[in-house]
Amino acid sequence: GAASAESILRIKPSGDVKALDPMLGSDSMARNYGYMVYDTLFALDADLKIQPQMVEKWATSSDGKIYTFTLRDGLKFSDGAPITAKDVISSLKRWSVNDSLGQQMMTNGATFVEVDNRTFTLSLSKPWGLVLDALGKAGAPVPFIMPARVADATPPTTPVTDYTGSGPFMFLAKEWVPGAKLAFVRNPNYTPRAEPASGLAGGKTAKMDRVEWVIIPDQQTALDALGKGEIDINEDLSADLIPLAKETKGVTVAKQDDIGVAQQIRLNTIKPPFNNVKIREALLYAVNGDDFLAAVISDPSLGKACKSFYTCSSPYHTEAGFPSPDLETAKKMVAESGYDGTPAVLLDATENANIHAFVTVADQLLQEIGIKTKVEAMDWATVTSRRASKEPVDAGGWSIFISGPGGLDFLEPVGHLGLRSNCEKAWFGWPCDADIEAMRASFADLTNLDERKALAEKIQLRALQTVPYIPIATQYQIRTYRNDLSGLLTPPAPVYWNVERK
Amino acid sequence: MIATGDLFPSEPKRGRVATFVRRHPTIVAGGGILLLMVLIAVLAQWIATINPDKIAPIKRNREPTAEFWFGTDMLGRDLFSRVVYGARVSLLVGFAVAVCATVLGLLTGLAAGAYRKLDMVIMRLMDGLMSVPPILLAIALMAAVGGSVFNVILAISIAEFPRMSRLVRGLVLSIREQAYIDGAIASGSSMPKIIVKHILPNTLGPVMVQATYICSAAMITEAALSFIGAGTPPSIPSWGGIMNEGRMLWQIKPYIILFPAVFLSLTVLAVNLLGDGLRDALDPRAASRI
Amino acid sequence: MPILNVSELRTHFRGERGPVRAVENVSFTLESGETLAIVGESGSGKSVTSLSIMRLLAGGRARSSGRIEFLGRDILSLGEGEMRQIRGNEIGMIFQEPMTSLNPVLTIGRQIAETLILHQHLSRAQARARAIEMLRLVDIPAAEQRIDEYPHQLSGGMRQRVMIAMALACEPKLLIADEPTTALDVTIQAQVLELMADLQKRTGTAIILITHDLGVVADVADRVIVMYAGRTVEEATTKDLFRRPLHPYTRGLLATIAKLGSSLDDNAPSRLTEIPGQVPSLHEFIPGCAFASRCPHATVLCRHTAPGFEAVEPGHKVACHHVERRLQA
Amino acid sequence: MTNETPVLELRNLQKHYFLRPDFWGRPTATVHAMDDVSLALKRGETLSIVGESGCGKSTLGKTIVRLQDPTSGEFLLNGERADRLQGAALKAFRARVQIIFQDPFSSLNPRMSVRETLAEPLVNFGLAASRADIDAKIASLLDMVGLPRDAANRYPHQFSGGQRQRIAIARALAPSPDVIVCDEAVSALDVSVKAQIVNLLGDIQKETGLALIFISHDLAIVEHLTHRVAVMYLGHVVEEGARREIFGTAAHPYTRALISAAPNPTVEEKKPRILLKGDVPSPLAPPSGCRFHTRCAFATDRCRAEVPRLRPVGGDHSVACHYDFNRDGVLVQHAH
Amino acid sequence: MLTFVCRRLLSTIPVMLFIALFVFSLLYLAPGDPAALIAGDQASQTEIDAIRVTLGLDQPFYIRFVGWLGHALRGDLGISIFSQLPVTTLIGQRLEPTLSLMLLTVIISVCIAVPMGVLAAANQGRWIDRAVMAIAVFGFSVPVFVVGYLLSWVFAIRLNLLPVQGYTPLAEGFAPFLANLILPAIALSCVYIALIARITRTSMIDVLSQDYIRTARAKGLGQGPVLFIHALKNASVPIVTVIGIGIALLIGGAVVTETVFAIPGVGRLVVDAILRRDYPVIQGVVLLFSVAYVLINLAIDLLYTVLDPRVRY
Ligand SMILES: Nc1ncnc2c1ncn2[C@@H]1O[C@H](COP(=O)(O)OP(=O)(O)OP(=O)(O)O)[C@@H](O)[C@H]1O
Ligand SMILES: Nc1ncnc2c1ncn2[C@@H]1O[C@H](COP(=O)(O)OP(=O)(O)OP(=O)(O)O)[C@@H](O)[C@H]1O
Ligand SMILES: [Mg+2]
Ligand SMILES: [Mg+2]
Repeated sequence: GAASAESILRIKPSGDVKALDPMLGSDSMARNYGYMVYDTLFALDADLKIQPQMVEKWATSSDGKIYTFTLRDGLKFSDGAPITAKDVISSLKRWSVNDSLGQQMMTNGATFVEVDNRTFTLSLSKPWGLVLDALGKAGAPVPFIMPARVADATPPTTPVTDYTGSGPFMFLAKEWVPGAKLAFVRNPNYTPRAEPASGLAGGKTAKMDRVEWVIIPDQQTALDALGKGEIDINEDLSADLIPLAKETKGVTVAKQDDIGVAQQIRLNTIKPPFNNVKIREALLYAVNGDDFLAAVISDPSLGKACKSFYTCSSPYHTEAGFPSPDLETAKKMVAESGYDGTPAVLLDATENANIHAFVTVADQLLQEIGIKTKVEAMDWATVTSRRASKEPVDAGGWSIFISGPGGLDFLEPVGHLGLRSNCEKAWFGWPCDADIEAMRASFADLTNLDERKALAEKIQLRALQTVPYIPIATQYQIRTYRNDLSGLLTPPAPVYWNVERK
Repeated sequence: MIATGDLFPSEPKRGRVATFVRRHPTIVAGGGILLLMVLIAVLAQWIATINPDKIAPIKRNREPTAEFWFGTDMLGRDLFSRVVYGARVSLLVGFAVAVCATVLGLLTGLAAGAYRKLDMVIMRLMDGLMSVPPILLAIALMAAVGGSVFNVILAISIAEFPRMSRLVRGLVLSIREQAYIDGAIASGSSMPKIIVKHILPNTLGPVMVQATYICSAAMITEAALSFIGAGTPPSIPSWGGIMNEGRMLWQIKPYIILFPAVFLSLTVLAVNLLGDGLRDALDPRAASRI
Repeated sequence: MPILNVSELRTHFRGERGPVRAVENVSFTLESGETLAIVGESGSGKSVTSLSIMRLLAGGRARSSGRIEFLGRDILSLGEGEMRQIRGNEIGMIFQEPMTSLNPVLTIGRQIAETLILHQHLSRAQARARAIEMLRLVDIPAAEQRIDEYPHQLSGGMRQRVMIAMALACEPKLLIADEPTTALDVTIQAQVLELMADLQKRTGTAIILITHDLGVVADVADRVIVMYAGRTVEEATTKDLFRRPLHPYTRGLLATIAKLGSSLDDNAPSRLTEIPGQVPSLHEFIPGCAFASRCPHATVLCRHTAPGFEAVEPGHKVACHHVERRLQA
Repeated sequence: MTNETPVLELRNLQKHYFLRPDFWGRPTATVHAMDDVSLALKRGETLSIVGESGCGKSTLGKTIVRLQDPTSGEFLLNGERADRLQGAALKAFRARVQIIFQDPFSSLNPRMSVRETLAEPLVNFGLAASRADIDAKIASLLDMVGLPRDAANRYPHQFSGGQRQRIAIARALAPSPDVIVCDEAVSALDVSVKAQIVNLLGDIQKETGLALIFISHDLAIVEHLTHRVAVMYLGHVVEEGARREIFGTAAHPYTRALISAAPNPTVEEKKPRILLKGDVPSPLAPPSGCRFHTRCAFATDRCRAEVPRLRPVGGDHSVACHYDFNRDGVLVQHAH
Repeated sequence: MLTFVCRRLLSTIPVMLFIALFVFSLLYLAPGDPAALIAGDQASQTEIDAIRVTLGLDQPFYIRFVGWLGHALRGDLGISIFSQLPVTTLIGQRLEPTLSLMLLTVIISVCIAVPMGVLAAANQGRWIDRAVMAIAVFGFSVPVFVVGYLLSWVFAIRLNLLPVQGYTPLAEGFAPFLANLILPAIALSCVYIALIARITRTSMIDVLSQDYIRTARAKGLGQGPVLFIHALKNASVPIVTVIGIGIALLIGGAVVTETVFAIPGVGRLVVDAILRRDYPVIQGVVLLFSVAYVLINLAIDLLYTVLDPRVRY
C-alpha cells in the first residue's frame, strides 16, 4: 500500500558520517551524505563520462581560459530559496580549499565572476584541461553546491551546521542521532533533470518519501536485520559473510560499484628502512595481490590484483613495467640493498578486519624476504595521527600502513593520491620526485586520450623506479539488498534516488 | 533399658584426600579445571602442533577436521593452536590482574583502614575510579597507551582494584574492633607492625576469595575488550581476540566463537568455583558450624 | 495429666567429624502451672532440648528420638503443619538474646500481631488492639506509641518484655524461656523475673526455664533438672536440690558458685572451690557416666556403664551409681 | 594502711565520646561515658569496678591502659603522670599496665600460635635476649597459668574458653606488669571454669604482688576476690570502699538495689528485693543532678538539681549521695 | 538527613574533579587526532593542521581543561568535534535507550535472581542450592556477547519472534519497545542475575541463622512468611548494595550489548567517541556516569533507611 503509508527506505551505510560536511575532507561517508543532500554542477554518468547536472549549458573561450556556466532554470534550495550563481561561487571557493584538484585550479589563477543570477564565469590565468573533471569529480571532497550564506560563513575547516541543501533529499537534523541514525525526506523543492538517472548524473528522482541510514556496528546483526526486512540495503558487506548472505532468502548480493577501492601498502619513504629505494623495489617483487586478497575473500570476483598504479577499471590501467611476484628476487634484492636491520614498524588498525588481515600477511611477507618487523596494534584513530609522524621508527614513527581509499582517486595521474610525489605535500609517506610531479602537471594539458594513456604509462614506469607505495589490489565492495527494490544505481558513490519498491 | 546408638549412621572412614574431596567438591573441581588450563597454557608449545601465527590464506575458514581440530580462521591459522596459545593470555591477564589489584587494593585499603587521615582521601579517590565503568576505563586506557598485554593488565587492574581496596578497608575497620588488636597494642606493638602481623593475615581469606572473582572478571573483561577491538593486539592469540575475529562468521562458522568461548567459560567457571569453595572453606562461621 | 511428658529424648547432630550427641536420654514431666528449671553449663544441651520440643532444629542436620508428649500428642510424630499450629499458639518461647531475637526491621506491634493473626485469626485492627493490651500487661509505658517502634528503639529490658508479650499473646499452655534474663543487667533481670512470676500466677502457664544461673533457679523454680554433657544427672524440687544435692556434679556446681555475703564472715578474698578438668566432647561416645572423668568418686563401673536416672526419694531422681553411699552419709 | 604511693591513681578522669558529626564535622552528641572519676589502687590490691551495662566500666579500663586518651583529668602510675605519655615513654608504660578482655574468643589473634602471641610482648618490650630466652620465658608463663608446655605450638581455636583465657592472662603477665585490668575477664566463662580462673588470678596476685582492676557485673564473684569496690552509675562513681563496707553497709540507694537484685543461689530466706523502676537513662543525655535520681525511690528536688560529691562516710568508704541511710535503707537524716 | 545528602553531594565534587582530570589527561596522552579523522584518509597534513587550529585542538592541555571545566560548571558540556551538536543533546538522545535497557535488565534480574537466591539459601547444601549456584556461576562465566548472539539466533532468526536489532522509543508503543529490548536485556541480565543471586543467597544464609528467624519459626510461621517477610528484608541491605555496584558493571555490559543489538545508547556513543577521540563527548559521558554512580549510591544509601529502620543519617 504505497499510496497509504509513507514509503521508507532503510539503509545500513558502510560507516558513520563523522562530520556532516562533504567539503571538509576526503571522508567518503561525508561524500555519500553529500550526494543525498546536495547537487553538483557536473556529474559522472554510468560510463564515468562527465555530464552537466545543475548546469544547463556552458561554453569555453577559444583560448580555453574562460568558462561560462549557466544554471538550469528554477533550481531551488531545500528551504525554497532560489539557487543563484553567487551560491555556486561561494560553494566552489569553499570546496577548492580542501581539494587537490581545486587547489590546482586555484594555482592556475581561477577567479569566479557572477554574471547574473544564473550565469557565472570561471577565468584561468592559463588553460587547464581538468576544469570539468574537477567540477564533476566524484571522489571526496566533491564540489557540492550549498547556500552562499552557509559557505561564506563556515570556514572550510569547520563542519557546517546549516544543512540546507540543493539535492534530491533533505536532511532531518531533528532526527539525527549521530552514530546511530540519519533521516532524509524527499526535497519538495528539487527539480530533477529530465534524462533518466545514470550513475551520478541524470534525473535524480527521489522515489521514496523517506530514507533512513541506520548504523549497525555489528556486521552479522546487520545481515540478520536485512534478512528479516528490518533494513532494505546493507552496504559494504564483509566478504566473509557473502556465503551467508547468498543463503538468505529475499536478498540480492551484488557489487556496490565497479571501481572498488585501491588497497595498498603505504611506505614511509623518508625514514629507514624504506627510505632505501632498493628495499621498496624489493617489495614490488614480494607483494602478490592474490595472496593478500586470499586473506580476505574467498570469491575471486570480488577483487582483482591488477599490477598497476591505476585501478583496474581505469582507462589508463596498464601493467607496463610491473614486475611479476617473485620472492626469490625480492630476497636477493633485500640482501643486496644494504639493509641495516632496522625493523619495519607496521601500523595495524585492528578494528578493521581487512587492514588487520593485510598487515598480518605483509608482516609474514616482510619477514620472509629478510626484513625485520614490528607490528603495532592500535585503532584507526591512532593510525591517523601516528602516520603523520616523521620521526624515525624507533621514536614513534612508522614504516608501513595499509589503506584502501576509494578507487576514484586512483583513476588518472593528476588526482592520483598515491602517486603524488611532491615531498612534504604528498600523502603520508612523503614520496619525493620532481619527474613524476612534472609529468602529472603536464597531464592536465593533454586532451587526447592516447596521449594521456602514453603519459600515464610513462608516469607508471617512473613510479616503478621511485616506488612511492605498493599497490596491492582493487577490491570491490559488496552491497546486499532486499529483492523488492528496483532502480538501484551503481555509481562510484552509493546513491539512493531512483530506488523504489516493486 | 537406656537407649544408646547414634541417630546418624556413622560415616565411613575416608582417607584425607577423599574427605577433602567430599567436603570441598567445588575447590577440587575448580582447582582441577584450572590446573588443566594452566597446563595447557604452559605446555602450549607441545600441545599445539601448528604455529598459531602461521597464516595460510588458501586454508582459510576450514571446518574442524582431523588436520585442524577446531578448523581454521579467516587467515587460515589453526584455531586449535590459537585457542591453546590463547590460554596463555587469558590466564596471564587473569592472574596478573588478580595479583596487581590485590597488591594495590591491600596497600590502599590497609592504609585507609588503619590511618583515619588517609581514609577520606583514599576512599574518595576509589569512589572516583569506581564511578567509571571498568570497561570504559579500560577502553580509554587502551586508547591512551596502546594495545599490549601489559597495558590490558594495567587497564583492568586500575579498573578493578578500587573494589578490593574497599573490601580491605572494610575488613580492617572490623578487625580493628577485635579485642586482639587492643591486646596487641597493649603488648607494645606499633601500628605498622599491627597492620602487618595482625590485620593483614586476617584479611587474607576474604581477599583471596575476592581475588579469584577479580581474576575471573579480568578474563571476561579481557575478552570483552578484545571483542570490541580494544584489547590485546590481535597478533597475540587470545580467546577474546579469536572470538572478535570470528564474530562476523558466527552464524556460518559458530565454532570459531564456540571453542574459545567454551575454554573461556570453563576457565572462568573454574576460578569462580574455586572462589566459592574457598569462601565456604575460609568462612569462620562455616567452621564453627562444625 | 501432665502438660508435657518427655521421655528418653535424644537429639543428635550430623557433624563433619561424626555425630554430635547433644542430648542423650532426657526425661521429665511438667504439670500445669509449674515452673521447671533446666540448669547446666554451656553446651550441656539445654537449648537443644527446648528446640527439640519445639521441633525447631534444622531438618537434615538434626534428629531426635524418644517421646515428647504435649497434652497427649506425640510431638515428634506430628506433621509440620500441625506442629506450626502448636508453635506460638500452645507453646510460647522466649530466647536468650532480646537484642537479636526480635526482627530489627519490623515494628514490635507487627511482630506481636503476627502471631495473633496467624493463630487466633484476628483482623489487623483487633490484633493491634490486643498487642497494645499485651504491651501494657508487660508494663511497657505508653504502649500505644511504643507499638509502632522498632526493637532498636527499646532498651534491653523492654525488648525482653516485648518477647514475653509475644510469647504469651496466644495464652499458651506452656512457655519455654531459654535464658530469658542472662543478657540483662541485674536490676533489669530482677524486673523481668518478677514480671514472669506475676504473669504465671495470673495465667497458670507452665514454664520451662532454662538457665545456667543457679541464683535465678533458686528464686523462681519449683523443680530443677541438672544437665551435664547432654544428660540429665539430677532432678529434684528446688529446695531439695539446694539443700541436699546428691549427684557429685550438682554438689560440685553448688560449691563452685560464689555466694553473696561471703565478705561478712571472712575478711580476705578466698579461693573458690573448683571442679577440676573439662566437660567431655560431645563427639566422643561415652559409654559410662559422663561425669566420671571429673568425679572424685568415680569407679570402674562409672566409666563403663551409664547409670540409670532413677528416683532415690519421691520427686528426687539422680543418675549416679554411688548415690546410696551419699544418701547414707 | 601505710602511706605508700598508690600504683595507680586516677584524678578526675573523664572520657566523652563525640558522635554524629554535623555538616561541618562538629559532633552534635556527646556520650558522657566516664565523668570525674577519682580512684586509687595500691600494690597487691584488687579494686573492683561494678555497675550496670554501659555505666563506663570498660571506658575506664581502656583509658587507663591508654587504648584511648582521656578527655580530661589525669592518672598517675607509681606517682608519675601517665595520661599524656607518647612514644618510647608510652611503650614503657604499656609494659607496666596490661589488660585482659572479656571474650576469650576475640581477644586472641586466630592466626597466631600461642608462642607467637606470647612472644609478641616479650619482643616488643625487649624482655628477651634470644630465641632460647623467649622459649624459656614462654614456658614459665605457661607454667604460671597452668597450661601444658606443648600448648605453645597450638592455635587459639584448639583450646577451650577457659584455656584461652589462661593464654590471655599469660600474655598480660609476660612483661611482669604492675597492674592488670581485667575487663569482665571471667563473665563469659562457665561456672566451673570461672572458679578456676578466679583462683588463678588470686594465686598470681599473691605470688607477684600485682595490682588488679577487676571490672565485672557479677557481684558474687567480686565479693569473693576483691579488696575494694567502686560502684559506677552512668559514668559516675557513686560509692567506693572496702568490700566489707560495700557488701555489708552499702550507703548508696543504687548500691543497695544492685546488691539486692543480684540472684543468690540459695533457697534460704533472703531479704526482699529492692526493685528499681525504669531503665538506665542514656549517657547521651544524662539526667541532671544526681544521675540516679530518675530511678531512686528517695529522690528529692535537691537530687535533681545538685550533683552529689563523693564524701567519706567513715573508715575506708565514700559515697556520692546527699542523704544518709541506716542499715535497713531507711533515710535517717540530712547530711549536707 | 538533609545534611547527609548535602554532605554526600558536596563530597562528590572533588571526586568529579578527579575523574574529569584523570580522563582528560588520559585523553590528552592518547594518540589519535580527531582533525585527521574529519579530514579523511586523503587529506594532507596542512589541511589537518588547519582543521586542528579551528577546532582549538592545538591549545595546550591546561587551557583546554580549564576551558572545559569552566563551561561544565555552567552546565555546558561543549560541542562534539564531529557532529557539532552539543554534548548534552547527544547524551540526551542516547539516554532513553540506555536507561530503558538498564532498567529492564535490573527488573528482570531482580525478579529472577532474588527468588533464586532465597530458594538456594532456604535449601542450603541440597541439590537445589547447588543447581542455583551452578546457574549463577555459569552466568558469570559466559561473555555477554556470546549470550547475545545465541539469544538473537534462537529467538530472532530461528523462531523469528523478535527483531534482531534496533530500538523503538517507548513513545511508539510498549509492545515494540519491549520487543526490541527484551533480548538485549536478557543477555545483559546473565551476569547481573549471577551477581544478585549469589549475594542474595549469602545474605539470606546469614540472616536465616539469626535468632529472630528462630523466633519467627517459634511463632508458628510457615516457610513463606519466614523467608519473605522476616528474612528477605533483613537480607536486603547487601543485596541492594550489590545491585548498586552492579549498575557500574551493567554500563560496561551495555557497551557490548548495544553494539551487538545496534541499540543507539550511551555506551555506543562513548565507545565511538573514544575511537574517534571526540574529547568533549567522552568527557561528558564520563561525567554523566560518575554523576549517575554518585546518585545511584546516594539513592541506595537513602534506601537503607527504608529497608533498615536502624540506619539513620
Ligand atoms: N545446629 C547444631 N549443629 C551441631 N551441633 C549443635 C548444633 N546446635 C547445638 N549443637 C551442639 O549441641 C550441644 C548442646 O548445645 P546447647 O545449645 O543445647 O547448649 P546449652 O546448654 O544451651 O548451652 P548455652 O548455655 O551455651 O546456651 C553443644 O555442644 C553444641 O555445640
Ligand atoms: N567508641 C565509642 N564511641 C561512642 N560511644 C561509646 C564508645 N565506647 C563506649 N561508648 C559508650 O560509652 C558508654 C560506656 O561504655 P562502656 O563500654 O564503658 O560501658 P561498660 O560499663 O563497660 O558496659 P558493659 O557492662 O556493657 O561492658 C556506653 O553508653 C557506650 O555506648
Ligand atoms: Mg543455650
Ligand atoms: Mg564493658
